[in-house]
Amino acid sequence: MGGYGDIQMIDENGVRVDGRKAGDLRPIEIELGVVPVADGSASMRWGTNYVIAAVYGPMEAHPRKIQRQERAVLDVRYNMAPFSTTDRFRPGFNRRSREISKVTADALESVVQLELFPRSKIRVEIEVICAEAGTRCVGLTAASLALADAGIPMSDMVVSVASGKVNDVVVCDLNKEEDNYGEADLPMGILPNSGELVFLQMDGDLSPAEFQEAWDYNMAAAMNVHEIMKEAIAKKYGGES
Amino acid sequence: MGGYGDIQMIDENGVRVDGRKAGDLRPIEIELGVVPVADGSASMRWGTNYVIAAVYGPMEAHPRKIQRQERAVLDVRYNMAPFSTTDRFRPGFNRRSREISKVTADALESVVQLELFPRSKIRVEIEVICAEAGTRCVGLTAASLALADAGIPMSDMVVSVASGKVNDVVVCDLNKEEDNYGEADLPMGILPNSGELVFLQMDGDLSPAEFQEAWDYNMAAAMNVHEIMKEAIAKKYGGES
Amino acid sequence: MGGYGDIQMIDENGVRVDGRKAGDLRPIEIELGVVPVADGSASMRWGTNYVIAAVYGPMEAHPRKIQRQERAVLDVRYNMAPFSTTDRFRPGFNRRSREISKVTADALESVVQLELFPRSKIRVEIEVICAEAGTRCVGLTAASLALADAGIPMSDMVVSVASGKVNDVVVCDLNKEEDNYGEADLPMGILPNSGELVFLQMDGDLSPAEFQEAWDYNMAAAMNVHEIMKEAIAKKYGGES
Amino acid sequence: MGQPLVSELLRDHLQELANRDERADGRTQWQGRDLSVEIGVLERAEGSAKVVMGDTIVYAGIKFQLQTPYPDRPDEGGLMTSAELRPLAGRHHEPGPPSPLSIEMGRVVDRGIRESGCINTKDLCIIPGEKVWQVIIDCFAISDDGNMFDAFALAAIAALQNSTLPGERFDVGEDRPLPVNKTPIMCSFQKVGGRFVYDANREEEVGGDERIHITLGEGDHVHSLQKGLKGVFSASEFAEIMDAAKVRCAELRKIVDSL
Amino acid sequence: MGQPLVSELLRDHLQELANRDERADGRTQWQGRDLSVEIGVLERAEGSAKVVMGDTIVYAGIKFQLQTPYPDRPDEGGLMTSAELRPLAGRHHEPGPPSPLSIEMGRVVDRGIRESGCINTKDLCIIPGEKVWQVIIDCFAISDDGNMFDAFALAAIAALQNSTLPGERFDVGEDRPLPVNKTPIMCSFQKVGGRFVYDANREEEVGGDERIHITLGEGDHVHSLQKGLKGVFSASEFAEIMDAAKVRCAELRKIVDSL
Amino acid sequence: MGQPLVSELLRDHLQELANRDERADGRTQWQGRDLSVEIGVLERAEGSAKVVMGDTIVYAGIKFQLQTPYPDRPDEGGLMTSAELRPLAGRHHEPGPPSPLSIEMGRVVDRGIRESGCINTKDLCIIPGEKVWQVIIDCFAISDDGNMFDAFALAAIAALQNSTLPGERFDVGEDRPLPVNKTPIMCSFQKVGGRFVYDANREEEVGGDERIHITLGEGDHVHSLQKGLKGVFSASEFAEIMDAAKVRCAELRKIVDSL
Repeated sequence: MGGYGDIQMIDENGVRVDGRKAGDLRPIEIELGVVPVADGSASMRWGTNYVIAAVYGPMEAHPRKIQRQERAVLDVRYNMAPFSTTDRFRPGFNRRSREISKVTADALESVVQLELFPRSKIRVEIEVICAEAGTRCVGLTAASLALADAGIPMSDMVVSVASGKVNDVVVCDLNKEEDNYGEADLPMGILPNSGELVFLQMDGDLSPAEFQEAWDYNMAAAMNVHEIMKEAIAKKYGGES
Repeated sequence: MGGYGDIQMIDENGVRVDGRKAGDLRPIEIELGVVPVADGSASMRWGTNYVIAAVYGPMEAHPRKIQRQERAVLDVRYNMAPFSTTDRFRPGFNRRSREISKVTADALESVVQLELFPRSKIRVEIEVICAEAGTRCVGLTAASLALADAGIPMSDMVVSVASGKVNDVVVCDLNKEEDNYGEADLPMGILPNSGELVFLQMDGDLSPAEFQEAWDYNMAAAMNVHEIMKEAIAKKYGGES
Repeated sequence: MGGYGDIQMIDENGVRVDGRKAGDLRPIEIELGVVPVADGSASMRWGTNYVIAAVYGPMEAHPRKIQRQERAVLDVRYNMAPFSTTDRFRPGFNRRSREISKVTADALESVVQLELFPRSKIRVEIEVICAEAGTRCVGLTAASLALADAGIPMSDMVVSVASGKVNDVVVCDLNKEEDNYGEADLPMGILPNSGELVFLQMDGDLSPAEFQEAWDYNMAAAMNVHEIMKEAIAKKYGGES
Repeated sequence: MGQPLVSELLRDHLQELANRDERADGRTQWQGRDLSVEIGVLERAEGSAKVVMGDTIVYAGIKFQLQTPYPDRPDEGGLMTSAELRPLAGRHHEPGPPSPLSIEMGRVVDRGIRESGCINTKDLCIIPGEKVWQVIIDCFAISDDGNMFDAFALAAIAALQNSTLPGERFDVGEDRPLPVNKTPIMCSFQKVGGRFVYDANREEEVGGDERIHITLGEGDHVHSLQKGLKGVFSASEFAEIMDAAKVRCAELRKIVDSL
Repeated sequence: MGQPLVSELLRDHLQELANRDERADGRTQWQGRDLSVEIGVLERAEGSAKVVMGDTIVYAGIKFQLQTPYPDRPDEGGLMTSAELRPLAGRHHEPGPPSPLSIEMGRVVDRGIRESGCINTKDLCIIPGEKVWQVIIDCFAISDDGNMFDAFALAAIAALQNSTLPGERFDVGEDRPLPVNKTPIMCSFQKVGGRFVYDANREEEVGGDERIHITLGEGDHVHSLQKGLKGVFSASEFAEIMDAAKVRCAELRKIVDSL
Repeated sequence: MGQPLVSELLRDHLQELANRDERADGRTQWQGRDLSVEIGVLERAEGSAKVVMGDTIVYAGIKFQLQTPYPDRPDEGGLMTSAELRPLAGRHHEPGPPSPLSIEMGRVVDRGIRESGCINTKDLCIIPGEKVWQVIIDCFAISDDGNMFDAFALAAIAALQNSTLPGERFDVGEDRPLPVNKTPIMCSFQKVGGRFVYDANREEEVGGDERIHITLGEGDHVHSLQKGLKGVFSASEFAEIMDAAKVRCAELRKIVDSL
């Protein structure tokens, strides 16, 4: 969080730089099956973010030393394409990508029914093609869609969204300027059916009351995003939307 | 190809900077057995190039995961010694060397009778001690001599040479200035007995007619180099030269 | 050795910058068991040096390819903590640390009764927390204390100390200024019971007579350090000190 | 160790098809897959293209950076091409540092662009001896069903021809289109079942032998060649694919030039 | 492959203890281990602390370097945190490049410090646009018996609050204390036997599930959160550990502020 | 896992030979192999030497680069030594990053040169505080039949003594010979069959124990020592090899100085 409180990001009518009100989400579009050679895949446009996730497996886990007798291992990679950011993003080792890969894996392991596939491996690949803000949330959500597209059983979908604080106002689903210059960022990964969490981070400064408000925004937003996800799945696979 | 057409590299009599005519090769000297601890080895002086190639094997392929049931694996490395260039060549990972190693391996695999040595490994090591121009060609040719010196059966030798274009004239066996400032470079790896190819690259600009001329230079040069190779082998092992 | 003979490091009375006479050691303090989760550990304060060594094992050697049928393998690492030097010491690969790890391993392998633990591994970890001069000597000595604390049988302890030459005077146990600006450095690893050596390096310039004098200093110093080591062991484990 | 066996079965199958002058997906020897090329698809890139060839999908994105020119070429900018085959794009793509194959792809695509002279590096000069543009072409695979070389090369030239030098963002003058003088086109051929075919799909790559990449410019000038993988070929085989390349490159050049 | 079995036995044991509201080492659910914090322990560092929590022992050392500020923030210095879990600190720590866990630790500790605003980066300016201080916090493990996150974070803030900007050594003015405005404190919780506990030891970490790290400042303001490892938790579980964190952070802040 | 067995057989064989005061290739304890030293053998290097000792063959090449001196030593140039044991040089040399052994070799050779003071780093100054020469010694193995240390060290000093500072190429004055004031010589000894021998070949290295490297200058001054590998030795053993080193170093110095 930059904490640059002097940049005006909400006007006197409570309208944000991209025209949204405090509680509004950015526009979201979902497409399934965008990587034809994968076992499952999905893309999400979320504001200007464009993220593709693909799933391969369950497949044989090798080398054998990574195998687990009683369950599948989940191999998750999050990566930014070199043209995904205003300044070219240099390929190669990157601590931020490693950490996001790890928390994404931790979140997905909490819902994927790994015990159904002993000794196997499931690969989840997340590529950020165009980045705005909240790519880790979009990536995690897209990954759960790709897993669904691959037919991997999960106890629930994961919906991830980040609310935060800008100009001392708590707002839902931070955009790029808000993420750069805001005062707090609270990304959460929510199971829409149970309301439980599998992912949580936070940076910045939130009073106890502000914290609760951001938390509630995320919970409500997750339910809305979940509806869009269900529609996309129904559109491809039929069933009630 | 630098494409610096304004540098004069051929005079009005068709004489090149090193005194050669368009179709001439640089002087070549071959020595076998220059690495006494290897199973086979050869060095080539070719102009100012000096390249040493050594072969180890067939030996056990390990780790076992690289083994192939039905044939030997060929492990080829091309490398420039740090003192081989005017500016010191820094040791370590190098994309150019990796690529040359790969195309050299691809060429040699096309002739080495790998199926005679199942589950084993043959190592081919190429070190450029002094570089002028065309080191990949010299390295590939020296490697086939080292394989012969090691007694590894091959369907044919490989002879490699690069012709190209300078000052709009097609010339045989580019030297350093011609390689740096010329307009095209066509290295080929030729089987002298069948006239077939196992290696081909090209960079620059050649009209269809120029292309044919450079191709023909390479074919003729390969036959000449092959004679020198046969002499060197005969000198060490006897037989008609 | 910097060889800056013009810096005055011994005064007219033969007193060194830290108040010692030519043959004196710096103050030494030993503590055993400083890493509670390790199988054995020791710390040494030696002048301003502070070094911690820990031992893990004997444990299963894996991956299996490092196993030796007839003896244990000894895995030794020497490392400088980032805050151990005046300018921050950047973590990561370091040729100096690799080399010191190797010579330390070579010295310890000469005394540890590895043949008692076939197919197993013993890990020795040396961390320099605060560096003055002679950290490789302190690290080697601390490692032999940690091995003793772990109950690993050794044919003898190893005591290591470095004497050298400053302002054309041979002195015992070089301190930081003497190490930086002196004319020679002779670190040795000595078995106090037999007087034999397991570690030897030297840099600089010593005439045959000076060399003998530095050698003798080290031998005498090793006996003194050994007494302090025996006291520390006796203090923890009882027995005559 | 079952892999070589499966591969033998596949090779036999492809050989039988070739004997009947057929291909696994019904194409003829020199026929390419369904193709689409879109430009302007990446919001953060200064030029971009998406190429779909059957189930092969790639992006190319163009980015520009300022750099100091080399002292011996004070008025010339730079060009860099990178090809990424991340594990997203296929079951067989491993994580880790760039594979030898992706390094080769980047270099082969780079050569075709560079050697054609389609970018005049002097057009990239801002202040001689001080500031020049570096053009970076990032080829990025989404779905690899074979022949990534041609997909990358096509996306790269399409993206280049439709990119904008971002003078304003870097505070070095106005935005202006990147000048691209030529349209080099790569066509790749793979030996499958003993004969070369154009635009091999993944199955043909796995069961095939050597591949040959030809980049041609206007007037059928040759700009770049590369033979990859183990395999022997004759002069007459090469003449045959060169002829096929001349025809196909001309068709593709028309598509790119009309975008 | 016996590992999962052993771990199941341990998990069952911890579950039984949790069912009886007990912990393996006799503590209560929100009770920390014996704690000591010492400062000024590293001769070569400009600030340092040693934290002992049961058998967990760590150092933090503060070093300063001069650097050129970023052009868009000409009057602000920098802050960097690194966490090293070298093989010295435990049987399970492998040699090699930094593990994902140590990278995560460094980043979580860094965030708590950075986001609290306890360091005003403008206080690190020497000459605007030319020279600023970079603060480097090196967290270094001596003995890992669990909950390195809290040990590192506590050592880091204690070391920071007692460090000196070495103006004289770098020839940029007099030595002066580093200004530190706040005392952010991290408390970590791990789910063990189906419930969260505070300050898990190594055994509880091995046999436990997800962990949650909470960094609080004055007035219970939240500065940083991080959930680690696989696991699901409810809003009410989170509310419960947030309450425990508020109590414990206040106690620890008193200890640090009194050093 | 058969390796240790073979090695035991070899060790036994070497032990028997030692018991009879013999060596596998017929030499006496302090006898070196046939030696040849050639200089000026590398066209692209500013100084070079080729050393052949039996079947051990190495090159050393000297290259120079301009660099900015360290602020605290404004009138001193630099010296760097690298030793490469690439897989060309022997069946046992693996590809990959520099092995610990090659790092050790580079450092041991470097020390002998550096500590002897044969290069006065002030002779490398071009413009104080601005430009100095860096000398780079690249030792490169062609065939490793043992005792690469001595081969590298001998090639290095021979190449140094016959190298030219390339002032013209770097536009900093005329070419001139590199001043080399001394001739440090390394002799290496390996314990084989319980006793030390000089110039061990590869077989003796594989079946031997510790090695000791001694670099001597004029007047038998000691410049560098290094014990490598596992092994214990006594003061009297050391005195014995030091005497042998004095004799052999003097012989080798004569050869180098006469080139």
